[in-house]
Amino acid sequence: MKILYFAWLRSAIGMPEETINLPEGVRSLHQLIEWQKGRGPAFEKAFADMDTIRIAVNQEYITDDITLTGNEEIAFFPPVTGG
Amino acid sequence: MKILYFAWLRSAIGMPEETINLPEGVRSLHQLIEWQKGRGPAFEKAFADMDTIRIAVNQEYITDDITLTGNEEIAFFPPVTGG
Amino acid sequence: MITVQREVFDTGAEIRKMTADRTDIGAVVSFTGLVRDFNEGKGVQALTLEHYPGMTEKQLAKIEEEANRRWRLQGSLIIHRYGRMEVSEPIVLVVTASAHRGDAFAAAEFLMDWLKTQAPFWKLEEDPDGSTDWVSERQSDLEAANKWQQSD
Amino acid sequence: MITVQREVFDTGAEIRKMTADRTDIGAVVSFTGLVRDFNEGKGVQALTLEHYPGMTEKQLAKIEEEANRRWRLQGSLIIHRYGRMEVSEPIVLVVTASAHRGDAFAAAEFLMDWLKTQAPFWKLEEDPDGSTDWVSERQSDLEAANKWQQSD
Repeated sequence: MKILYFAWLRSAIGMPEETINLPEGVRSLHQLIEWQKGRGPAFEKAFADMDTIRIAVNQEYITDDITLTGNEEIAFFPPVTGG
Repeated sequence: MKILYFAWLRSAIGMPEETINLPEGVRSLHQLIEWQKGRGPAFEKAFADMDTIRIAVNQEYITDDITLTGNEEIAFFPPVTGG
Repeated sequence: MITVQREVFDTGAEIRKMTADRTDIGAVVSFTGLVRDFNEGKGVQALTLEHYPGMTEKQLAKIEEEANRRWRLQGSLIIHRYGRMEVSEPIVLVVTASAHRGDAFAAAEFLMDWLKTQAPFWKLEEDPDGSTDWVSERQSDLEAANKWQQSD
Repeated sequence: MITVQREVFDTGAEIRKMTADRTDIGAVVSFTGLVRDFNEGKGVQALTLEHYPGMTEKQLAKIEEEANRRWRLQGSLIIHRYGRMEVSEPIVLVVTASAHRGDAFAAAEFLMDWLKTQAPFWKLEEDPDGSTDWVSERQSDLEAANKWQQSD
Protein backbone atom coordinates (compact mmCIF):
# COMPACT_ATOMS: atom_id res chain seq x y z
CA MET A 1 0.00 0.00 0.00
CA LYS A 2 1.06 3.57 -0.69
CA ILE A 3 1.21 6.08 2.15
CA LEU A 4 1.48 9.81 1.48
CA TYR A 5 2.35 12.69 3.82
CA PHE A 6 1.77 16.37 3.15
CA ALA A 7 2.73 19.76 4.57
CA TRP A 8 4.12 19.69 8.15
CA LEU A 9 3.49 15.94 8.38
CA ARG A 10 5.77 15.42 5.40
CA SER A 11 8.46 17.58 7.01
CA ALA A 12 8.03 15.89 10.41
CA ILE A 13 8.27 12.38 8.99
CA GLY A 14 10.94 13.33 6.49
CA MET A 15 9.47 11.80 3.34
CA PRO A 16 6.59 12.54 0.98
CA GLU A 17 5.54 8.93 0.42
CA GLU A 18 6.41 5.29 0.99
CA THR A 19 5.17 1.94 -0.27
CA ILE A 20 4.71 -0.74 2.38
CA ASN A 21 2.98 -4.08 2.77
CA LEU A 22 0.06 -4.20 5.19
CA PRO A 23 1.89 -4.73 8.50
CA GLU A 24 1.32 -7.88 10.60
CA GLY A 25 -1.83 -7.50 12.70
CA VAL A 26 -3.06 -4.36 10.86
CA ARG A 27 -6.50 -4.88 9.30
CA SER A 28 -8.07 -1.45 9.79
CA LEU A 29 -7.26 2.22 9.48
CA HIS A 30 -7.21 2.66 13.27
CA GLN A 31 -4.77 -0.22 13.60
CA LEU A 32 -2.58 1.37 10.92
CA ILE A 33 -2.50 4.62 12.89
CA GLU A 34 -1.51 2.76 16.08
CA TRP A 35 1.20 0.96 14.10
CA GLN A 36 2.48 4.30 12.74
CA LYS A 37 2.83 5.68 16.29
CA GLY A 38 5.16 2.80 17.10
CA ARG A 39 7.61 3.50 14.27
CA GLY A 40 9.92 5.75 16.30
CA PRO A 41 10.00 9.23 17.85
CA ALA A 42 9.25 11.20 14.63
CA PHE A 43 6.14 9.12 13.90
CA GLU A 44 5.09 9.03 17.56
CA LYS A 45 5.23 12.83 17.73
CA ALA A 46 3.62 13.44 14.32
CA PHE A 47 0.67 11.15 15.11
CA ALA A 48 0.29 12.16 18.79
CA ASP A 49 -2.75 14.40 18.25
CA MET A 50 -5.03 12.88 15.63
CA ASP A 51 -7.31 15.97 15.83
CA THR A 52 -4.66 17.79 13.80
CA ILE A 53 -4.55 15.12 11.08
CA ARG A 54 -6.92 14.48 8.18
CA ILE A 55 -6.97 11.14 6.37
CA ALA A 56 -7.82 10.28 2.78
CA VAL A 57 -8.12 6.70 1.51
CA ASN A 58 -7.97 6.37 -2.25
CA GLN A 59 -8.21 10.17 -2.45
CA GLU A 60 -11.48 10.43 -0.50
CA TYR A 61 -11.77 11.85 3.02
CA ILE A 62 -12.30 9.15 5.66
CA THR A 63 -13.36 10.00 9.21
CA ASP A 64 -14.54 6.59 10.48
CA ASP A 65 -12.53 3.43 10.89
CA ILE A 66 -12.46 1.20 7.79
CA THR A 67 -11.07 -2.21 6.88
CA LEU A 68 -7.84 -2.17 4.86
CA THR A 69 -6.82 -4.69 2.20
CA GLY A 70 -3.28 -3.46 1.62
CA ASN A 71 -4.02 -2.08 -1.85
CA GLU A 72 -5.03 1.39 -0.72
CA GLU A 73 -3.46 4.78 -1.26
CA ILE A 74 -3.60 6.36 2.19
CA ALA A 75 -2.75 10.01 2.81
CA PHE A 76 -2.14 11.74 6.13
CA PHE A 77 -2.15 15.53 6.17
CA PRO A 78 -2.98 18.63 8.23
CA PRO A 79 -6.28 20.50 7.79
CA VAL A 80 -6.20 22.13 4.37
CA THR A 81 -5.37 25.84 3.95
CA GLY A 82 -5.70 26.55 0.22
CA GLY A 83 -7.88 29.08 -1.54
CA MET B 1 -39.17 74.92 -11.02
CA LYS B 2 -37.94 72.15 -13.27
CA ILE B 3 -40.01 68.98 -13.64
CA LEU B 4 -38.53 65.84 -15.17
CA TYR B 5 -40.23 62.68 -16.42
CA PHE B 6 -38.54 59.34 -17.15
CA ALA B 7 -39.29 56.01 -18.80
CA TRP B 8 -43.00 55.32 -19.38
CA LEU B 9 -43.97 58.52 -17.60
CA ARG B 10 -41.94 60.48 -20.14
CA SER B 11 -43.66 58.63 -23.00
CA ALA B 12 -47.10 59.02 -21.42
CA ILE B 13 -46.72 62.75 -20.83
CA GLY B 14 -44.88 63.29 -24.09
CA MET B 15 -41.94 65.35 -22.85
CA PRO B 16 -38.77 64.72 -20.86
CA GLU B 17 -38.86 67.96 -18.87
CA GLU B 18 -40.53 71.32 -18.45
CA THR B 19 -39.85 74.48 -16.51
CA ILE B 20 -42.85 76.01 -14.74
CA ASN B 21 -43.57 78.52 -12.02
CA LEU B 22 -45.07 77.17 -8.81
CA PRO B 23 -48.78 77.06 -9.73
CA GLU B 24 -51.32 79.13 -7.84
CA GLY B 25 -52.31 77.38 -4.61
CA VAL B 26 -49.53 74.81 -4.77
CA ARG B 27 -47.27 74.93 -1.70
CA SER B 28 -46.46 71.26 -1.20
CA LEU B 29 -45.49 68.18 -3.15
CA HIS B 30 -48.90 66.60 -2.61
CA GLN B 31 -50.57 69.73 -3.94
CA LEU B 32 -48.29 69.63 -6.97
CA ILE B 33 -49.34 66.03 -7.67
CA GLU B 34 -53.03 66.99 -7.43
CA TRP B 35 -52.37 69.91 -9.78
CA GLN B 36 -50.63 67.58 -12.26
CA LYS B 37 -53.67 65.28 -12.32
CA GLY B 38 -55.77 68.25 -13.47
CA ARG B 39 -53.62 69.07 -16.51
CA GLY B 40 -55.56 66.91 -18.96
CA PRO B 41 -56.18 63.27 -19.84
CA ALA B 42 -52.50 62.28 -20.33
CA PHE B 43 -51.51 63.68 -16.93
CA GLU B 44 -54.62 62.35 -15.24
CA LYS B 45 -53.89 58.85 -16.50
CA ALA B 46 -50.14 58.95 -15.81
CA PHE B 47 -50.64 60.11 -12.22
CA ALA B 48 -53.71 57.95 -11.51
CA ASP B 49 -51.85 55.34 -9.45
CA MET B 50 -49.16 57.00 -7.36
CA ASP B 51 -47.96 53.56 -6.14
CA THR B 52 -46.34 53.16 -9.56
CA ILE B 53 -44.50 56.49 -9.35
CA ARG B 54 -41.33 57.43 -7.49
CA ILE B 55 -40.46 61.05 -6.76
CA ALA B 56 -37.11 62.77 -6.39
CA VAL B 57 -36.73 66.37 -5.24
CA ASN B 58 -33.34 67.90 -6.01
CA GLN B 59 -32.17 64.41 -6.97
CA GLU B 60 -33.03 62.77 -3.63
CA TYR B 61 -35.87 60.29 -3.14
CA ILE B 62 -38.86 61.82 -1.32
CA THR B 63 -41.65 59.66 0.08
CA ASP B 64 -43.35 62.12 2.47
CA ASP B 65 -45.05 65.37 1.65
CA ILE B 66 -42.74 68.40 1.69
CA THR B 67 -43.09 72.13 1.26
CA LEU B 68 -42.10 73.53 -2.13
CA THR B 69 -40.52 76.93 -2.80
CA GLY B 70 -40.63 76.83 -6.60
CA ASN B 71 -36.85 76.48 -6.99
CA GLU B 72 -36.78 72.69 -6.90
CA GLU B 73 -35.87 70.12 -9.53
CA ILE B 74 -38.66 67.56 -9.23
CA ALA B 75 -38.56 64.21 -11.03
CA PHE B 76 -41.40 61.73 -11.50
CA PHE B 77 -40.49 58.23 -12.65
CA PRO B 78 -41.42 54.54 -12.42
CA PRO B 79 -39.64 52.17 -10.01
CA VAL B 80 -36.08 51.78 -11.24
CA THR B 81 -35.01 48.72 -13.24
CA GLY B 82 -31.28 49.13 -13.87
CA GLY B 83 -28.43 46.83 -12.96
CA MET C 1 -15.17 54.94 -7.80
CA ILE C 2 -18.31 55.30 -9.87
CA THR C 3 -18.68 55.81 -13.60
CA VAL C 4 -21.80 56.24 -15.73
CA GLN C 5 -20.95 55.82 -19.38
CA ARG C 6 -22.32 54.87 -22.76
CA GLU C 7 -19.22 52.87 -23.80
CA VAL C 8 -18.58 49.18 -23.24
CA PHE C 9 -16.23 48.39 -20.33
CA ASP C 10 -13.76 45.55 -19.82
CA THR C 11 -14.17 43.65 -16.55
CA GLY C 12 -10.65 42.20 -16.60
CA ALA C 13 -9.03 45.59 -17.19
CA GLU C 14 -10.98 47.11 -14.29
CA ILE C 15 -9.95 44.31 -11.93
CA ARG C 16 -6.32 44.76 -12.97
CA LYS C 17 -6.50 48.53 -12.36
CA MET C 18 -7.91 47.99 -8.86
CA THR C 19 -5.19 45.54 -7.83
CA ALA C 20 -2.19 47.09 -9.64
CA ASP C 21 0.66 48.03 -7.28
CA ARG C 22 -1.32 46.82 -4.26
CA THR C 23 0.05 44.21 -1.87
CA ASP C 24 -2.67 44.33 0.78
CA ILE C 25 -5.53 42.87 -1.26
CA GLY C 26 -6.38 39.23 -0.64
CA ALA C 27 -9.76 39.01 -2.35
CA VAL C 28 -11.35 40.61 -5.39
CA VAL C 29 -14.98 39.97 -6.34
CA SER C 30 -16.46 41.16 -9.62
CA PHE C 31 -20.05 41.14 -10.78
CA THR C 32 -20.82 41.73 -14.45
CA GLY C 33 -24.40 42.09 -15.59
CA LEU C 34 -25.04 41.26 -19.26
CA VAL C 35 -27.95 41.66 -21.67
CA ARG C 36 -29.43 38.18 -22.04
CA ASP C 37 -31.77 37.03 -24.77
CA PHE C 38 -34.79 36.44 -22.54
CA ASN C 39 -36.56 38.10 -19.62
CA GLU C 40 -39.65 36.93 -17.76
CA GLY C 41 -40.22 34.30 -20.42
CA LYS C 42 -40.01 36.66 -23.42
CA GLY C 43 -37.33 36.99 -26.08
CA VAL C 44 -35.11 40.09 -25.95
CA GLN C 45 -32.87 41.34 -28.75
CA ALA C 46 -31.62 44.60 -27.23
CA LEU C 47 -32.08 46.95 -24.28
CA THR C 48 -32.03 50.70 -24.02
CA LEU C 49 -31.05 52.00 -20.60
CA GLU C 50 -32.45 55.43 -19.76
CA HIS C 51 -31.11 57.22 -16.70
CA TYR C 52 -31.36 60.46 -14.74
CA PRO C 53 -28.04 62.25 -15.24
CA GLY C 54 -26.92 63.84 -11.99
CA MET C 55 -29.15 61.84 -9.69
CA THR C 56 -27.66 58.59 -11.00
CA GLU C 57 -24.13 59.61 -10.00
CA LYS C 58 -25.34 60.86 -6.61
CA GLN C 59 -27.20 57.63 -5.85
CA LEU C 60 -24.33 55.40 -6.95
CA ALA C 61 -21.88 57.44 -4.83
CA LYS C 62 -24.18 57.07 -1.80
CA ILE C 63 -24.47 53.31 -2.33
CA GLU C 64 -20.70 52.98 -2.63
CA GLU C 65 -20.14 55.03 0.53
CA GLU C 66 -22.59 52.83 2.41
CA ALA C 67 -20.74 49.67 1.30
CA ASN C 68 -17.45 51.17 2.49
CA ARG C 69 -19.07 52.05 5.82
CA ARG C 70 -20.36 48.50 6.32
CA TRP C 71 -17.33 46.49 5.17
CA ARG C 72 -13.55 46.87 5.20
CA LEU C 73 -12.77 47.41 1.55
CA GLN C 74 -9.47 48.23 -0.10
CA GLY C 75 -11.26 49.25 -3.26
CA SER C 76 -14.71 49.49 -4.82
CA LEU C 77 -15.96 50.32 -8.28
CA ILE C 78 -19.34 50.68 -9.96
CA ILE C 79 -19.62 51.17 -13.73
CA HIS C 80 -23.12 51.44 -15.16
CA ARG C 81 -23.83 51.94 -18.85
CA TYR C 82 -26.72 53.78 -20.49
CA GLY C 83 -27.98 53.86 -24.07
CA ARG C 84 -28.74 50.98 -26.39
CA MET C 85 -27.00 47.64 -25.96
CA GLU C 86 -27.42 44.32 -27.71
CA VAL C 87 -27.60 40.79 -26.34
CA SER C 88 -24.42 39.67 -24.53
CA GLU C 89 -23.13 43.23 -24.07
CA PRO C 90 -22.23 44.20 -20.49
CA ILE C 91 -24.58 46.59 -18.64
CA VAL C 92 -23.13 46.96 -15.18
CA LEU C 93 -19.92 46.14 -13.32
CA VAL C 94 -19.24 46.02 -9.60
CA VAL C 95 -15.76 45.23 -8.28
CA THR C 96 -14.82 45.02 -4.60
CA ALA C 97 -11.40 44.35 -3.09
CA SER C 98 -10.64 43.45 0.51
CA ALA C 99 -8.13 41.64 2.69
CA HIS C 100 -10.74 38.91 3.27
CA ARG C 101 -13.21 37.24 0.96
CA GLY C 102 -16.25 37.60 3.22
CA ASP C 103 -16.14 41.40 3.04
CA ALA C 104 -15.55 41.43 -0.73
CA PHE C 105 -18.46 39.05 -1.44
CA ALA C 106 -20.93 40.77 0.88
CA ALA C 107 -20.09 44.26 -0.38
CA ALA C 108 -20.40 43.26 -4.06
CA GLU C 109 -23.80 41.63 -3.50
CA PHE C 110 -24.98 44.60 -1.44
CA LEU C 111 -23.88 47.07 -4.14
CA MET C 112 -25.81 45.15 -6.80
CA ASP C 113 -28.94 44.71 -4.65
CA TRP C 114 -29.05 48.39 -3.69
CA LEU C 115 -28.20 49.62 -7.16
CA LYS C 116 -31.08 47.55 -8.59
CA THR C 117 -33.62 49.30 -6.37
CA GLN C 118 -32.04 52.76 -5.85
CA ALA C 119 -30.13 53.85 -8.95
CA PRO C 120 -32.37 55.76 -11.41
CA PHE C 121 -32.05 53.57 -14.51
CA TRP C 122 -34.89 52.17 -16.57
CA LYS C 123 -34.71 49.36 -19.09
CA LEU C 124 -36.62 49.44 -22.36
CA GLU C 125 -36.67 45.96 -23.91
CA GLU C 126 -36.77 45.32 -27.64
CA ASP C 127 -38.46 42.03 -28.56
CA PRO C 128 -37.24 40.08 -31.59
CA ASP C 129 -40.21 41.48 -33.57
CA GLY C 130 -39.02 45.03 -32.85
CA SER C 131 -41.74 46.01 -30.36
CA THR C 132 -40.59 47.67 -27.13
CA ASP C 133 -41.65 47.44 -23.49
CA TRP C 134 -40.52 49.11 -20.28
CA VAL C 135 -39.27 46.46 -17.86
CA SER C 136 -41.27 46.19 -14.64
CA GLU C 137 -39.88 46.30 -11.14
CA ARG C 138 -39.14 42.82 -9.75
CA GLN C 139 -40.43 41.67 -6.38
CA SER C 140 -37.28 39.52 -5.98
CA ASP C 141 -35.11 42.65 -6.32
CA LEU C 142 -37.04 44.40 -3.56
CA GLU C 143 -36.63 41.35 -1.32
CA ALA C 144 -32.91 41.13 -2.10
CA ALA C 145 -32.46 44.80 -1.15
CA ASN C 146 -34.54 44.42 2.01
CA LYS C 147 -32.24 41.78 3.45
CA TRP C 148 -29.56 44.50 3.88
CA GLN C 149 -31.80 46.79 5.95
CA GLN C 150 -30.22 47.73 9.26
CA SER C 151 -32.21 48.74 12.32
CA ASP C 152 -29.83 51.52 13.38
CA MET D 1 -14.35 23.31 -15.43
CA ILE D 2 -11.48 22.85 -13.01
CA THR D 3 -7.78 23.46 -13.55
CA VAL D 4 -4.85 22.94 -11.19
CA GLN D 5 -1.78 24.68 -12.53
CA ARG D 6 1.53 26.25 -11.62
CA GLU D 7 1.16 29.17 -14.07
CA VAL D 8 -0.42 32.54 -13.40
CA PHE D 9 -3.97 32.94 -14.79
CA ASP D 10 -5.81 35.99 -16.10
CA THR D 11 -9.20 36.63 -14.49
CA GLY D 12 -10.47 38.84 -17.32
CA ALA D 13 -9.54 36.31 -20.01
CA GLU D 14 -11.34 33.52 -18.11
CA ILE D 15 -14.50 35.61 -17.75
CA ARG D 16 -14.40 36.42 -21.48
CA LYS D 17 -14.01 32.72 -22.36
CA MET D 18 -17.00 31.78 -20.22
CA THR D 19 -19.30 34.38 -21.77
CA ALA D 20 -18.05 34.24 -25.39
CA ASP D 21 -20.79 33.32 -27.91
CA ARG D 22 -23.35 33.01 -25.11
CA THR D 23 -26.59 34.99 -25.14
CA ASP D 24 -28.28 33.38 -22.12
CA ILE D 25 -25.96 34.68 -19.38
CA GLY D 26 -27.23 37.62 -17.34
CA ALA D 27 -24.76 37.53 -14.45
CA VAL D 28 -21.10 36.63 -14.05
CA VAL D 29 -19.39 36.63 -10.66
CA SER D 30 -15.64 36.20 -10.27
CA PHE D 31 -13.59 35.70 -7.14
CA THR D 32 -9.82 36.13 -7.33
CA GLY D 33 -7.69 35.26 -4.31
CA LEU D 34 -4.29 37.01 -4.17
CA VAL D 35 -1.17 36.67 -2.03
CA ARG D 36 -1.25 39.63 0.36
CA ASP D 37 1.66 40.96 2.37
CA PHE D 38 0.27 40.06 5.81
CA ASN D 39 -1.58 37.20 7.48
CA GLU D 40 -2.76 36.91 11.06
CA GLY D 41 -0.75 40.03 11.94
CA LYS D 42 2.56 38.82 10.42
CA GLY D 43 4.39 40.01 7.32
CA VAL D 44 4.39 37.68 4.29
CA GLN D 45 6.71 37.96 1.29
CA ALA D 46 5.74 34.78 -0.59
CA LEU D 47 3.67 31.60 -0.34
CA THR D 48 4.33 28.08 -1.52
CA LEU D 49 1.19 26.07 -2.19
CA GLU D 50 1.61 22.32 -1.80
CA HIS D 51 -1.17 20.05 -3.02
CA TYR D 52 -2.16 16.42 -3.42
CA PRO D 53 -2.15 15.72 -7.18
CA GLY D 54 -5.08 13.52 -8.09
CA MET D 55 -7.12 14.12 -4.95
CA THR D 56 -7.08 17.88 -5.57
CA GLU D 57 -8.73 17.50 -8.97
CA LYS D 58 -11.27 15.00 -7.58
CA GLN D 59 -12.24 17.27 -4.70
CA LEU D 60 -12.53 20.37 -6.88
CA ALA D 61 -14.68 18.45 -9.38
CA LYS D 62 -16.97 17.28 -6.54
CA ILE D 63 -17.29 20.81 -5.19
CA GLU D 64 -18.12 22.15 -8.65
CA GLU D 65 -20.74 19.41 -9.22
CA GLU D 66 -22.34 20.24 -5.90
CA ALA D 67 -22.56 23.94 -6.84
CA ASN D 68 -24.23 23.00 -10.14
CA ARG D 69 -26.66 20.75 -8.25
CA ARG D 70 -27.64 23.55 -5.86
CA TRP D 71 -27.87 26.50 -8.27
CA ARG D 72 -28.82 27.06 -11.91
CA LEU D 73 -25.52 27.89 -13.51
CA GLN D 74 -24.69 28.45 -17.17
CA GLY D 75 -21.01 28.04 -16.42
CA SER D 76 -18.57 27.48 -13.57
CA LEU D 77 -14.80 27.49 -13.33
CA ILE D 78 -12.23 26.86 -10.64
CA ILE D 79 -8.52 27.50 -11.24
CA HIS D 80 -6.16 26.84 -8.34
CA ARG D 81 -2.42 27.35 -8.55
CA TYR D 82 0.32 25.47 -6.73
CA GLY D 83 4.03 26.18 -6.28
CA ARG D 84 5.71 29.37 -5.11
CA MET D 85 4.02 32.73 -5.61
CA GLU D 86 4.96 36.22 -4.52
CA VAL D 87 2.90 39.01 -2.98
CA SER D 88 0.07 40.24 -5.24
CA GLU D 89 0.14 37.15 -7.48
CA PRO D 90 -3.21 35.38 -7.93
CA ILE D 91 -3.71 32.03 -6.13
CA VAL D 92 -7.24 30.98 -6.94
CA LEU D 93 -10.05 31.93 -9.31
CA VAL D 94 -13.72 31.04 -9.19
CA VAL D 95 -16.09 32.21 -11.93
CA THR D 96 -19.81 31.49 -12.05
CA ALA D 97 -22.32 32.46 -14.73
CA SER D 98 -26.10 32.35 -14.47
CA ALA D 99 -29.24 33.94 -15.83
CA HIS D 100 -29.73 35.65 -12.45
CA ARG D 101 -27.31 37.31 -10.05
CA GLY D 102 -28.50 35.52 -6.90
CA ASP D 103 -27.42 32.11 -8.22
CA ALA D 104 -24.08 33.40 -9.51
CA PHE D 105 -23.21 35.11 -6.19
CA ALA D 106 -24.27 32.20 -3.98
CA ALA D 107 -22.48 29.58 -6.08
CA ALA D 108 -19.23 31.57 -6.18
CA GLU D 109 -19.22 32.08 -2.42
CA PHE D 110 -20.09 28.41 -1.84
CA LEU D 111 -17.27 27.25 -4.15
CA MET D 112 -14.74 29.36 -2.26
CA ASP D 113 -15.98 28.33 1.19
CA TRP D 114 -15.95 24.62 0.33
CA LEU D 115 -12.67 24.80 -1.52
CA LYS D 116 -11.06 26.43 1.53
CA THR D 117 -12.00 23.51 3.77
CA GLN D 118 -12.08 20.56 1.33
CA ALA D 119 -9.46 20.97 -1.39
CA PRO D 120 -6.09 19.43 -0.38
CA PHE D 121 -3.83 22.49 -0.59
CA TRP D 122 -1.47 23.71 2.12
CA LYS D 123 0.15 27.12 2.34
CA LEU D 124 3.72 27.60 3.48
CA GLU D 125 4.35 31.28 4.29
CA GLU D 126 7.70 32.99 3.89
CA ASP D 127 8.21 35.86 6.32
CA PRO D 128 10.22 38.92 5.23
CA ASP D 129 13.21 37.51 7.20
CA GLY D 130 13.09 34.32 5.11
CA SER D 131 11.73 31.97 7.79
CA THR D 132 8.82 29.72 6.81
CA ASP D 133 5.65 28.56 8.57
CA TRP D 134 2.76 26.31 7.61
CA VAL D 135 -0.46 28.30 7.72
CA SER D 136 -2.98 27.04 10.28
CA GLU D 137 -6.60 26.21 9.61
CA ARG D 138 -8.93 29.15 10.29
CA GLN D 139 -11.99 28.85 12.50
CA SER D 140 -13.74 31.46 10.33
CA ASP D 141 -13.25 29.24 7.25
CA LEU D 142 -14.89 26.29 9.03
CA GLU D 143 -17.81 28.50 10.03
CA ALA D 144 -18.14 29.85 6.49
CA ALA D 145 -18.26 26.29 5.10
CA ASN D 146 -20.74 25.15 7.76
CA LYS D 147 -23.34 27.69 6.73
CA TRP D 148 -23.81 25.72 3.47
CA GLN D 149 -24.58 22.42 5.23
CA GLN D 150 -27.87 20.93 4.11
CA SER D 151 -29.97 18.63 6.24
CA ASP D 152 -30.86 16.27 3.38
